[in-house]
Amino acid sequence: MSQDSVRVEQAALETEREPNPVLAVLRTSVGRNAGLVVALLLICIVGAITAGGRFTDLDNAQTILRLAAVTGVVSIGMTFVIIGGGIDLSVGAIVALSSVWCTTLSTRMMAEDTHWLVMVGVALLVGSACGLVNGLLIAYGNIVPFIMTLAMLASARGLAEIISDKKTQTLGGGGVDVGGFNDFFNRDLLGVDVQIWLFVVVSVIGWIMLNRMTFGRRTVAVGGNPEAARLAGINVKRQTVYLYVLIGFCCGIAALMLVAKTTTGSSTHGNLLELDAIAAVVIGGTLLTGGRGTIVGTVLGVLIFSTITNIFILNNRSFSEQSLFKGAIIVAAVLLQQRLASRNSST
Amino acid sequence: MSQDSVRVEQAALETEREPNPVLAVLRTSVGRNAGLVVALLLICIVGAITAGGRFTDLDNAQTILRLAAVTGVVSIGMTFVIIGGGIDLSVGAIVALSSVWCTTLSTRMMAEDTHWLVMVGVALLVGSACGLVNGLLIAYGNIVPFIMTLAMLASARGLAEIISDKKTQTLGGGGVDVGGFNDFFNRDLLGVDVQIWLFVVVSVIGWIMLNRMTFGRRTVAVGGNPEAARLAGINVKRQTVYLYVLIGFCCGIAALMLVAKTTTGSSTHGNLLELDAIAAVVIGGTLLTGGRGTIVGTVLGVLIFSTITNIFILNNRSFSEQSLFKGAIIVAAVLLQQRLASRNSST
Amino acid sequence: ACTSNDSGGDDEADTSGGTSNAASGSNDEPGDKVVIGFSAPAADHGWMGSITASAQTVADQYDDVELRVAEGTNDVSVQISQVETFINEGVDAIVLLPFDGAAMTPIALEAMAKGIPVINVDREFDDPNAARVTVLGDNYGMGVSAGAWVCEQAGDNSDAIVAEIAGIDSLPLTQDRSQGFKDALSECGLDVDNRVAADFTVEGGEEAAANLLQAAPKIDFLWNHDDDQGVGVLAAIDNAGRDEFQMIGGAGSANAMRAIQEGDSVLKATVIYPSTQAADGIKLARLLVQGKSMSDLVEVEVPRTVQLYAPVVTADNVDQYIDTAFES
Amino acid sequence: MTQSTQAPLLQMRGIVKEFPGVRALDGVDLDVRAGEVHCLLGQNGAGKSTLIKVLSGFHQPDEGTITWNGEPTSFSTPAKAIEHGVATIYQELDLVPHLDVTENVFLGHEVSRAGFTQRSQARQQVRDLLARLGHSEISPTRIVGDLPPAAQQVVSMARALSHDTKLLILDEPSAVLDGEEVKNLFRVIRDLTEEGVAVVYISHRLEEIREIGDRITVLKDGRTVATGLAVADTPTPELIKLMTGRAIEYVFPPRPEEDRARGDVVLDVQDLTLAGVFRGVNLTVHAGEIVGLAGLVGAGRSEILETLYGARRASAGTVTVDGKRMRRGSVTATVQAGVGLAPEERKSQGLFLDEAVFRNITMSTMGRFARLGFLNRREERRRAEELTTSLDVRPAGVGRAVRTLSGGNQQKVVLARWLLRECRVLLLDEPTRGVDVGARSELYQLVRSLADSGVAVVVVSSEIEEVLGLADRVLVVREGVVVHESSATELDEATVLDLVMEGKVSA
Ligand SMILES: Nc1ncnc2c1ncn2[C@@H]1O[C@H](COP(=O)(O)OP(=O)(O)OP(=O)(O)O)[C@@H](O)[C@H]1O
Ligand SMILES: Nc1ncnc2c1ncn2[C@@H]1O[C@H](COP(=O)(O)OP(=O)(O)OP(=O)(O)O)[C@@H](O)[C@H]1O
Ligand SMILES: [Mg+2]
Ligand SMILES: [Mg+2]
Repeated sequence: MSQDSVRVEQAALETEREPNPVLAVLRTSVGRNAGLVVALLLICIVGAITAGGRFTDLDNAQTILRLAAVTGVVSIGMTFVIIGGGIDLSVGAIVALSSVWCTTLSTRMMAEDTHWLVMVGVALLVGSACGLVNGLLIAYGNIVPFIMTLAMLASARGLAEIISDKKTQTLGGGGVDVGGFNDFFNRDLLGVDVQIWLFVVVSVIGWIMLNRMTFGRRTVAVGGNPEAARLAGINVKRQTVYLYVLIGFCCGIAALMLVAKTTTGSSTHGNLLELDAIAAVVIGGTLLTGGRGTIVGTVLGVLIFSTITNIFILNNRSFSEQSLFKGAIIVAAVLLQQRLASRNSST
Repeated sequence: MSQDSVRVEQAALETEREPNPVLAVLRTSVGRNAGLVVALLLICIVGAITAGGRFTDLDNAQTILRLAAVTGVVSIGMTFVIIGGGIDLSVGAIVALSSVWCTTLSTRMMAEDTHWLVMVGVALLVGSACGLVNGLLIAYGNIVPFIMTLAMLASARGLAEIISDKKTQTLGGGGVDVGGFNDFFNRDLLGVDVQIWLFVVVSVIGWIMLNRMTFGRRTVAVGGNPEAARLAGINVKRQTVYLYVLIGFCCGIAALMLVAKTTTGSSTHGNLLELDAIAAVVIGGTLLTGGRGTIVGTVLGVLIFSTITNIFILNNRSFSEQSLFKGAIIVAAVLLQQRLASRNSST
Repeated sequence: ACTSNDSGGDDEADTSGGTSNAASGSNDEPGDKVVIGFSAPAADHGWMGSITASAQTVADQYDDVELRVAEGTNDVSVQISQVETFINEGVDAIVLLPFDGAAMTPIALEAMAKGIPVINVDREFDDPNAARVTVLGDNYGMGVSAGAWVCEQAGDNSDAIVAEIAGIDSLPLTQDRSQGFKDALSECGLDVDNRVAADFTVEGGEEAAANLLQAAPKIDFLWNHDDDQGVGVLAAIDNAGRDEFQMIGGAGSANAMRAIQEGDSVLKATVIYPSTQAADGIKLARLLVQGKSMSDLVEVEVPRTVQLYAPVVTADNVDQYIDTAFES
Repeated sequence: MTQSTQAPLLQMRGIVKEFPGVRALDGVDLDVRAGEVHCLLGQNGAGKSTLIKVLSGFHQPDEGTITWNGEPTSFSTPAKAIEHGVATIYQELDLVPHLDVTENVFLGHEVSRAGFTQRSQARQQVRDLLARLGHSEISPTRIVGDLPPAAQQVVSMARALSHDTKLLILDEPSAVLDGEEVKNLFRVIRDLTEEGVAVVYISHRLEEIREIGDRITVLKDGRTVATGLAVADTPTPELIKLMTGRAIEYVFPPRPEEDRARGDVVLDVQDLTLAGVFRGVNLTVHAGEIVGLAGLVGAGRSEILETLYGARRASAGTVTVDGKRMRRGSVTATVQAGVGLAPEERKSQGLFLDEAVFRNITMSTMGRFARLGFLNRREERRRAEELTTSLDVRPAGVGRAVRTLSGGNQQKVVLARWLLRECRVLLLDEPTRGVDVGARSELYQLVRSLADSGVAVVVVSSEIEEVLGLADRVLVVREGVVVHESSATELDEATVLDLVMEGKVSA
């Protein structure tokens, strides 16, 4: 509680002043997430010391970002869902189903020379449709999100396995112009991988939607106090449905990224992605009870996790040591974030 | 929200009358969980129809209960934690660590003929200690339970792997009298396996603690309105610590049960146990936001999941179909519970 | 790991396995109806999927075999429960690929005690009496084969940089493979310079490889434990534009063999880890219950242990293996 | 009163409490003697609640000393304060919704043996306490979340009495109570003071102070402006002046000419029924008219408003706004048609506590500040600032989180939301609950001027005086049925009381 109220007060203070918009935005975001930024920096310093040039290398930065991208895109969607008072455990399964559906069912039956955009469309559609089912049953069927998405997790994975016959689907079995697809998703733009750009674009759009659009405002309202939102005339159920469709859509994007990255669709894609995404969102400061959270925090959360993984691998540490320390680092990062946030608010 | 208020009203109606205590308790529990009872019955009917005598067999009932026992013991602890406004993702890892610790570190260094109760003590101690760390950092370090226990999950598993060197530890390497241990935990009592008795005993104690002791009432208060609890003079932080120690202790019991069942300690024990336990608790009607929940619901939730698993085994369905249907069954059970609960309250 | 275990108390197990009966005519001729229970870990990757699929296929070939397949699981409690259910049902034999061999030992012992022969596949129990027959792949041998191949390729370059991408690190089989690899490498003075673990999935392979390539700017040889995750590993290698090294795979998927056949990727070889082990287990279970023996052997009983060989497949001999390889 | 010469039971000196950006208490002094009712007065945001939270161990003061029974003390936790005999009933209800009445009363000091709760014993004690409070109809086994606010207030009272109390603090206890209930409360307070218990009483209803209070301390902007005033010697206008710094004509705005008020029918409710709560409610409100609903707490007035607003699904009847029939149970449609509701429980039903004031205000009008879904935040802030200024919300600053505002100021924020929307119909449920004297008369003016501009207003209030003074027409609701309807000028307080209690005018 005390932590919570600290945040509230701090937020209150920060929204007070508002000079130059861009600067203000930056200052607010960094201020609010000072602890995370410092934690990330510390982790990077450790990386630079232990792994030297291999860590500070630009290529390595790209490796980290590429690693972060898929989880990142899903985490942005998860941020909305959690702020809106929900949770989605089915993201990994939806990613798997989208990846399998777009690499098998639809594409294998297509005529030659179907444009690869069809594949993209299918993935996004399948993701959104799963989200729609989640959303409708949660909003209108009154099923607790945890249970509903757990059920979706089981069902979507099962369906993905049936469709793919549990085999890894390599791209390019059907008529679709796979070359175009691969070219697009694995291209470099200004020296940066398209996958990373996608993460950036999704984050920026997410930030704008959350902070500058009615959609985000409604999401916060619905998560913060659903009863008050309803009495204020907001259609809480519809907003809830939108939120799950949104995360489903993000899963579709993530599925495409994975398909391009691994050149396969598989029912094992996105295994335990839900945990990674939720962890990134929560470490980023979003309240699991809804009503409060930031996109910047989520992005930092995703980066912290993927940087830790990267450093451990660069240092050739065993997986067990990695998990032992990961726990400690997470705790340290959170404590740091708290201390810095409360200091910020008292000045 | 509406679902919630329905439950509240119903509960209000039921607590009004109170003739014979035992009968009243039974009636209240069954009434409140009518949907779950009906769902379980329906599932059993499906089992009886599709698998016939193989399902209705007494041995099969024991098989189901034995399967339920380990998850069940942990779920009882989880019920307390969730009612108290928390969550514990580290249960599986703590079970693994306890199992490994009690089968290696301590016992291998023991002198010959050490009593097997020492092993029991070690497992319970390790579990409780992990819980204590969770509780202290959550209560006094103000770390969100989700993140703290996620960190514990990583660390405890990592530590378990390091201690066991990723090898499965077979019982009986050291000086401990393993025979006594095995005899105790695998014995039959009145024709029923000790493991099942343990589940029953833990459930009954849990029910009494939650409903008849100040400990349980304070747990509800801490989860339902922490501010009010604090104002009423309850030491909210201390209560929070107790809750995590309690679930850690339950993990210790579960670890012993697993060790006895498999004659091994292993860092892979209890994999994804957290999901099973949370799912059972939530399907049992405990609010994930805290402040409300029942032990009977949790027990029913555990039984529903293990019965479904059992029926699928009996029916020889393909894996993928199973998970596809599992999702549907979960949703159906929840909807049923809702409808019955609201009907109950309107009569 | 224990390799040979001479008969201690297996006489009892034998009698429970059916009376011996010298095979007359083909073993494939229909015999008494046999109900076999089958349980394996979750089919969450191609090799394991193929294990179950091939078991099913073989069972379907026999009219006298009824196969009961339990949902694949990575939870020992659930798997124990599955075997319990088989015991309750009174199946004639149980073919068991345990998630964790040691952990499944007590329940297997119980089945044997109840007179149901258990055929242990791939991951070994830690009590020889827990299984009537054990069909083993050779995880340690797989590592040895891979290591020997690397040694051969490296010749006398004792500075060669060797990297390893393991499977799920917490599994004993991964430990065995790595140990074999290490032991074989040390024979020619090499060691593993970089090692990461993935999780047997394509996605995990991609992630692990991307990071590994970053960690090791120059590599000479790379052993990847599993061809399933290998698809992702190759994708990451492609992405990074690296081709200075030779890679050897594991398990032997059809994908990998095709790549070896084409020869235009870094993948030059793979070590087979047969995915037909469970299918062999089914066949043996049938023979056991029907009291037949392996007709190519003189011995009148089904042997206790069958260990499969882990050959290295290269461009030279790939034609020989590609037909039996599993599609991942 | 008998021991008034004795040393004070409680002495607070120079108490300072700062919140980020606000100095809520800036050197407050307070003396309370055993056996007296000490009233704490002050405008919304003056620091009353903060002061008593310091006293009850919820907040730690930044500076200042507390002397209890002649000894310097610090109440470091609520538990400590309770131990010393300080029992508090907070402004925000502080009960645990899913526990029953007994458990809430004994929360933190359960009747137990070896950790086991002694339920029957505890229930008997609660029954006695409730009987003492005149509410033996509340069952000790009811789940508290199901009780209406008034009954919850009684439970809070019972909890306070369950301790061995030397000082009882009541922060606006009468806000959720109607006239009868308040009398009952005063009876209990008198019993307590007889026994030597000291009471600190906070209320914005000055007539209550007159009735029950012995001495008064007035706070303004976190400072003590007067302390130890004897109630008997201080005229009301002087109190108002001390609190607000100005004189206020504490009257209702004049009603317009009868016929001029009657515009078209804007809101038309026919035979509205909610099974088990109220039935057959007919209500027509014209543009420019204020209709009041009077009744006892629990009569079902809130439910009528909520049902016609669509927040509850009516079991029968129709609601028409501006000639357009409303879909049952759809708040969104009703709001779109131009209806606004300021709900009874602002915290749980009206506000987003962690959000900025301006976001709370624009919540129902967001579309107006948006183009293609993008919000114009500058405009939002500007409009919100206009409103908060005109309503005198303190402290100013629309970027502040609503949680940090005092109770009365939070109420103003809810009203501002609907003012901004320029509704056709405004439904006000207890609009002046917790609002101070100054703001209250401003609010009356505001409601009247809204009506004058053509808005149809429905007001529910438990203060009969308020209903009669503000409304043009009054409906009296009793046990879910409208028992009387007439022009406000034809009624007086006694008549309404009779109607409310008996359902008919007693001879
Ligand atoms: N937790 C908090 N954080 C920041 N400011 C606060 C907090 N609590 C109270 N304040 C501020 O302290 C001042 C005093 O508030 P308080 O609640 O004591 O007023 P009050 O006299 O009780 O008013 P009302 O009559 O409206 O209840 C107000 O300006 C309020 O905004
Ligand atoms: N003291 C009480 N104990 C139990 N139930 C009560 C009590 N008071 C009211 N109720 C129930 O609550 C319902 C209506 O309560 P509510 O408080 O909403 O009415 P109201 O007329 O709006 O009163 P308010 O003055 O609080 O706005 C009624 O159905 C009544 O049965
Ligand atoms: Mg106040
Ligand atoms: Mg009301």
